[in-house]
Amino acid sequence: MDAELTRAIGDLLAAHDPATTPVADFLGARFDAGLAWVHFPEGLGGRSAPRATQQEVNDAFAAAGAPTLDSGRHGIGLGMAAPTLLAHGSEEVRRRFLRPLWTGEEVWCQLFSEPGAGSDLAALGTRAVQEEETGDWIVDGQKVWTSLAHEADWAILVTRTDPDVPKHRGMTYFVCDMHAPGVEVRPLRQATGEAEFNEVFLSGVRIPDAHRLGAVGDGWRVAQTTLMNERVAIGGHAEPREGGMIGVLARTWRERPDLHTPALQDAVLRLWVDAEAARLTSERLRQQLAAGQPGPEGSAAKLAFARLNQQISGLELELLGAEGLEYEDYSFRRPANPSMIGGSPGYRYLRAKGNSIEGGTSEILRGIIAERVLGLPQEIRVDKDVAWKDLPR
Amino acid sequence: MDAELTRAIGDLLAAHDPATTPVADFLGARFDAGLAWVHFPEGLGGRSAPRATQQEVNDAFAAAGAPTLDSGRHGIGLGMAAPTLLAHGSEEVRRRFLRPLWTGEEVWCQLFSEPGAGSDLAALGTRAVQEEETGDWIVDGQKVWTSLAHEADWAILVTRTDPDVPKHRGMTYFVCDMHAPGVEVRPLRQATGEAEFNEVFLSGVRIPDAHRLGAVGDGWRVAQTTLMNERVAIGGHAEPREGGMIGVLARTWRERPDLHTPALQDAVLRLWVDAEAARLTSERLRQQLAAGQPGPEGSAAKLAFARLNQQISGLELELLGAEGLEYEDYSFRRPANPSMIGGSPGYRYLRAKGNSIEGGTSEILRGIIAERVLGLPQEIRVDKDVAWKDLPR
Amino acid sequence: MSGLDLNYSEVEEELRANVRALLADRAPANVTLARTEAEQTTDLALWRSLADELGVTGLPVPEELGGAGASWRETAVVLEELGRAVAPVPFFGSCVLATAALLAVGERKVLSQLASGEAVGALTVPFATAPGPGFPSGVHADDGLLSGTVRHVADALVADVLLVPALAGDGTPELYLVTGAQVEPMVSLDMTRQLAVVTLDRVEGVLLASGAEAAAAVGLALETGAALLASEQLGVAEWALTTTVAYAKERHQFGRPIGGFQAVKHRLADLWVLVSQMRAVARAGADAAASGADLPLTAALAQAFASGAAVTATEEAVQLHGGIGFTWEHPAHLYLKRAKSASLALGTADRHRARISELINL
Amino acid sequence: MSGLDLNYSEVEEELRANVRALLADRAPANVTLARTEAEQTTDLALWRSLADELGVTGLPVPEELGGAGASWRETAVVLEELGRAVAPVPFFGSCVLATAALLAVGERKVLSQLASGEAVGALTVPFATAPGPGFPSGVHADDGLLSGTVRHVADALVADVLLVPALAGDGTPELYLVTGAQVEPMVSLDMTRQLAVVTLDRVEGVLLASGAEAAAAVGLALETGAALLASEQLGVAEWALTTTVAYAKERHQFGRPIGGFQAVKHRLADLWVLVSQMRAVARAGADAAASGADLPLTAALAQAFASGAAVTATEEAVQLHGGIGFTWEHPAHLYLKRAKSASLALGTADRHRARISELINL
Repeated sequence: MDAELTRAIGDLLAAHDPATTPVADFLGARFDAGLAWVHFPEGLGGRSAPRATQQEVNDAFAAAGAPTLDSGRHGIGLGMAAPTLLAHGSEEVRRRFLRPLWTGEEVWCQLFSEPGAGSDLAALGTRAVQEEETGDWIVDGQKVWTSLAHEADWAILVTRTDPDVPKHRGMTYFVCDMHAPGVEVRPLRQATGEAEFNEVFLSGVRIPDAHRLGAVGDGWRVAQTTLMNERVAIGGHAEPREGGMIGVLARTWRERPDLHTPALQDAVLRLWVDAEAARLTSERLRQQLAAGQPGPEGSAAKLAFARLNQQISGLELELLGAEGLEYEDYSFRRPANPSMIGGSPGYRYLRAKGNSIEGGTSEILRGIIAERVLGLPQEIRVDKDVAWKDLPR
Repeated sequence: MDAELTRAIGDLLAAHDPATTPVADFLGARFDAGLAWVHFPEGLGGRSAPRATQQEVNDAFAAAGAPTLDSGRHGIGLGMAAPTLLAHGSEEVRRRFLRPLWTGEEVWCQLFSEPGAGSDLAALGTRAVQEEETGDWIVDGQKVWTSLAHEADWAILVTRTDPDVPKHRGMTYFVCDMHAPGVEVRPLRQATGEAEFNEVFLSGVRIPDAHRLGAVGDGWRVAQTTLMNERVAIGGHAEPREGGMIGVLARTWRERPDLHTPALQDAVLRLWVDAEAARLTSERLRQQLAAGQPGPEGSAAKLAFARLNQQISGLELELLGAEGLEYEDYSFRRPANPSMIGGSPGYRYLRAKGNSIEGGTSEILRGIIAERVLGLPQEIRVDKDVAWKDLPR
Repeated sequence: MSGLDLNYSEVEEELRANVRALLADRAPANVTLARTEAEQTTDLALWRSLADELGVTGLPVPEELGGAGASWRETAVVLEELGRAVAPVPFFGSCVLATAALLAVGERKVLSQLASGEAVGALTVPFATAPGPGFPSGVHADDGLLSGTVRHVADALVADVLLVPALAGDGTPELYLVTGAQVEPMVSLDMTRQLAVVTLDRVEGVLLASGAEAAAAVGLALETGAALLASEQLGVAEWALTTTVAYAKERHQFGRPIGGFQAVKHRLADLWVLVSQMRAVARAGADAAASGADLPLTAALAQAFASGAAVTATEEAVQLHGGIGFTWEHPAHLYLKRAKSASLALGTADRHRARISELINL
Repeated sequence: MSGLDLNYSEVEEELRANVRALLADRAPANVTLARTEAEQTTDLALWRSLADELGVTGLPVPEELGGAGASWRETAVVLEELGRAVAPVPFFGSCVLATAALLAVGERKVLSQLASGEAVGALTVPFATAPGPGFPSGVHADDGLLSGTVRHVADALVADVLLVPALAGDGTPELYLVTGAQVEPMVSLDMTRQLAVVTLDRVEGVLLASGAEAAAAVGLALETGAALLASEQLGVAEWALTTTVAYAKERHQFGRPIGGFQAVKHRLADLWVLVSQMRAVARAGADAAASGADLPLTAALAQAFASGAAVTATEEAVQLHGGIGFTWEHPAHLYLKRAKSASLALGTADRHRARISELINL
């Protein structure tokens, strides 16, 4: 880290004691000092520094006890909306949205998936039609699997603006005000009993043209920026040995000798080995990516993590035997802070089933690896030259 | 079994003591009595009896100690050539070939696969061109994976007769004299070191038009009869508990307590359970099919058998540890009577790798099950309306 | 396991058709899902229909005791259909476990009540109990008064009579009939078969059998249960396969049915093979229960195989349905929960493999 | 396993490029296949090139002893490339097992001969020996005279010196240097690493270490071997992946490259993930061997993971090549045999998992 950065951090910490400054104020000051995302431009939370230095800056603030945002509540904003706003937003949009996103004053969610457009996101049908007089867009449709929709102020939203061209070409990307009239959020209950996600119904929602990201019809390209960052965000963090789900299983094994059988022991050890291999792989990727751009390799980490979580949580129930027949609570609720590891063994087992579906199914990820990493031929596309409106559904 | 059949068997046994009659004579008498394939027409080894009675007839002869042919040497003739000759051969062809096939006086092999046409058999390129003057066909090309080619008298052969139409439509099926000029058989050595199969080079081989099965251009349909019978032949026989590969592993486990570990024991037990499930499944299919026609269900038995053989033989080496590092003999040889179970553990391991390739790869079998049993959509065909000669290779 | 009849008779297929038609009518998925959040999680109306309209509650019970004089094979066919519908009725507890125990001790009165369906019985053992050596030790008998707590009891919530294995003061195994126990529901992973805690505090019981006879009765009930549970698991897996294949034909992504994508096709083909194998194993279990031949080994095989297979089938169903399969509204989770719970019921596959090891010296 | 460096340095990548270029030139598949049926199954000319032209035989040996003064990390990179070519050279036996043992006891003379490649060494233990407690007991020492038979010894066929663990009359572990043993080839599953039977009949040996020092040296050699074998296994698996992907792009069936069929694509994607994981595990093993930190656990992890992974990779290669992959002429079988044999070498995955269990109380 160069001297200038070190000095800037020192100045900031001197002026704003992390222990006493309110979080939003501290983060605001960090943004204004260009120390939020150092590779962002000046005035937008950065200072056009090399991306590689970000980790060191974060480490320096962490060492000083500086506050950060809760990644559960702000992960979509920080991990997905911010890079997309930076890459495709107008100067006005970036200035309006990046700072309150960074300080946590505004919460973001993601309006992408639809009932008819899951893996095939580009099939989405939420219509946006531009009003001639005002230039505003009027949006109608339904989105699903929206975390935080009930708490969010803003959403990143992909819509269909031209149904008469092939699907990838007729989409447009917007920032959507979640408090706008016509936005209705309903909890989406899942197999665990709780509702971690939402369905969002959009009825005549008005979005100013200024809140468009990228050109009309260019929404697919813009969405790629978001998705690429999503996959990395999911698989990219460092984990200590026996972190995550395997740690839970190892603890249960050590604390419950009454449950031991030789066959189960070997099963536990197999998963320990696999989990450690996956952890080292993520760690190796993290070391490689420290300076680089996210690539399709992140897909492999997510793929491995989903499979492991499912195998480990499945074995935990088998190990527990009788106790595995119980559950904690199926009553409907919205968890304040959902955790895949917390909860009971039964919850872990059920929740892990979502890991290979949410944020890109394992099937889609295998396809990405096969095509983008290994260079194997793409799937034969029957929908390439067909107008969106004529696609079979 | 009706009285007439019982009497016919009794008469035959009375006239030809199985203990003293030469095998070919006994079988010839059985053929002439219409007791070879009872559902075949009279004069062709049968008596147009229900197919379902065949098993009882076989059992009756077996109980009397009557001879049968070695299924290794005559399996292709009995299992594949005979039903195809019956279904598609001219009266002349059936009369000429079925009796010596049944008595074992003539050995058959199958000239189907080619280096460029494995799973995609219909892509085959061995050319047959009809001579105008004689009506004879002149055949040039190369076949592979031909068991028994070096011992066979006759072959069932599929050729390309019209390269200008899509591949399924330009094929013709023949009976080929393996002693004809231009037939050259070379052993094809495999990973085990030995050569169980052959390559067969056909150079200007002359086949009379009378030895054609089915119409010109109808070879694909004729070949289906052969292939359907092949899959059943492979998976359809009853097996006692701990028969086959699992019996070898179970014996090793019981005889070698010095090799036991708890984890390996569970692995052995898992495979025992899977093998027993597969055995019961074949047995159930056998009970169902006793009276019926072979269907795609036979594919499942072959699929399961290949996977099990590979898993079991792999585990056997792991169990043996140090001894698994040895092999018996890699020197080139042609086994007189190849067995996947015989030989050393290393041989079993290597040979089992062929089980998921030979006679229809496991990938092809999964496709058959998906499409023909489950009714899932067929693969998108890019070769359907393309002349054979224009296909990418 | 030789000489097993692994197919279905015409009578069995007819029985299946009747049960299936009734369940399609009275227990569609939305009704079953709603039932899981009702006050009463057992569908007693459906139960009455099974008993009164179809008369399937006493299939293995002799006709002179009010049963149908059929066998465990037919019972297994009913279980397949109940599994396919994850029907919330106490059939397994009453018509399999309790009935098997009563048949074993030669009891007649309660047996005929269970056979007619006018009473529901439950075998008061933890549902995870594996067959084999060992006798449940949760309840102690003191001068005919029973005390103890048994958790995870299947179908006890609506039971009129409990069959309670208990240990006498000197450790002798005994089997009692009890009617006045305290039964409390447990939050159960399996939403369509809610388990219960049975608490006995010096409750009077009627002694049915003692010593080796009691031990044998409980052992036979558990073994019969393990052998027949595979049929229920088969039904669960068949639902998973059938429903997923249908969904794969209808759900379009990328302009094509997802069932046309080869990776999906191959997985469904593998699943079909697995379910075919489950069917053979389940039929072997039912046939062995009916004949008694080689039952310990066949029951262990049935559970060692079917437990994991049903879990695999329902996990694949959830995965291949994508997001919708993970929602509360879609019934896939009911089957997943049933399959996973059933894999723990009557002993995990691990224990059954260990039992096979003892039985055949492997 | 914290603070591990899991990547390759520029020096390591350069080393890899040099070794790969040499092997591509001198050890193409057809040459290696033919060598397996030659009188001498070891390619001594290739060995000389590795030693003299590239100087890779003494990477972990200090420069003052004639080595390159690098570390086991660089040795691991060489092993990756040797695995990728299934090169029939005694590198693993001489430059890993024997070198590690000599480094451990502080021997200098033979070490420098092995480092320069002028002599080949072999550790005279059965190749299946797992690291951990226990000392090889095949040879007994009587007044400095060694007797015994050791089967399945790797790279002994061309060894100039043998490092022989032996037990003294009182059971004390000892380590000897021996030059005059009888060495007979064995028909080995792995055709490119032929094993041997070493027979000693009152042969004189030079005592290198005794007691705890001897035990520690042999233990460290086996642990280092286990940690580094993962790199060789990685090379084998990478060959399998790379070759199969290339074949899948080029081989047409049904008018399309088979690599365009989704089931094949997904399997190759899974294989790529597996090989990526092997790479991380192999690098961890190499780094731990170099630093000595947490070596027992990392070595056990390396073998517990890489053994099965390399077998899977080569099995998939054979399968996805179809018939051609099962022929003698195609090199796939050489890799399959290497992978399966390596999975038994230095202990099966099963034993390594048991070792992990001891080390971390799991």
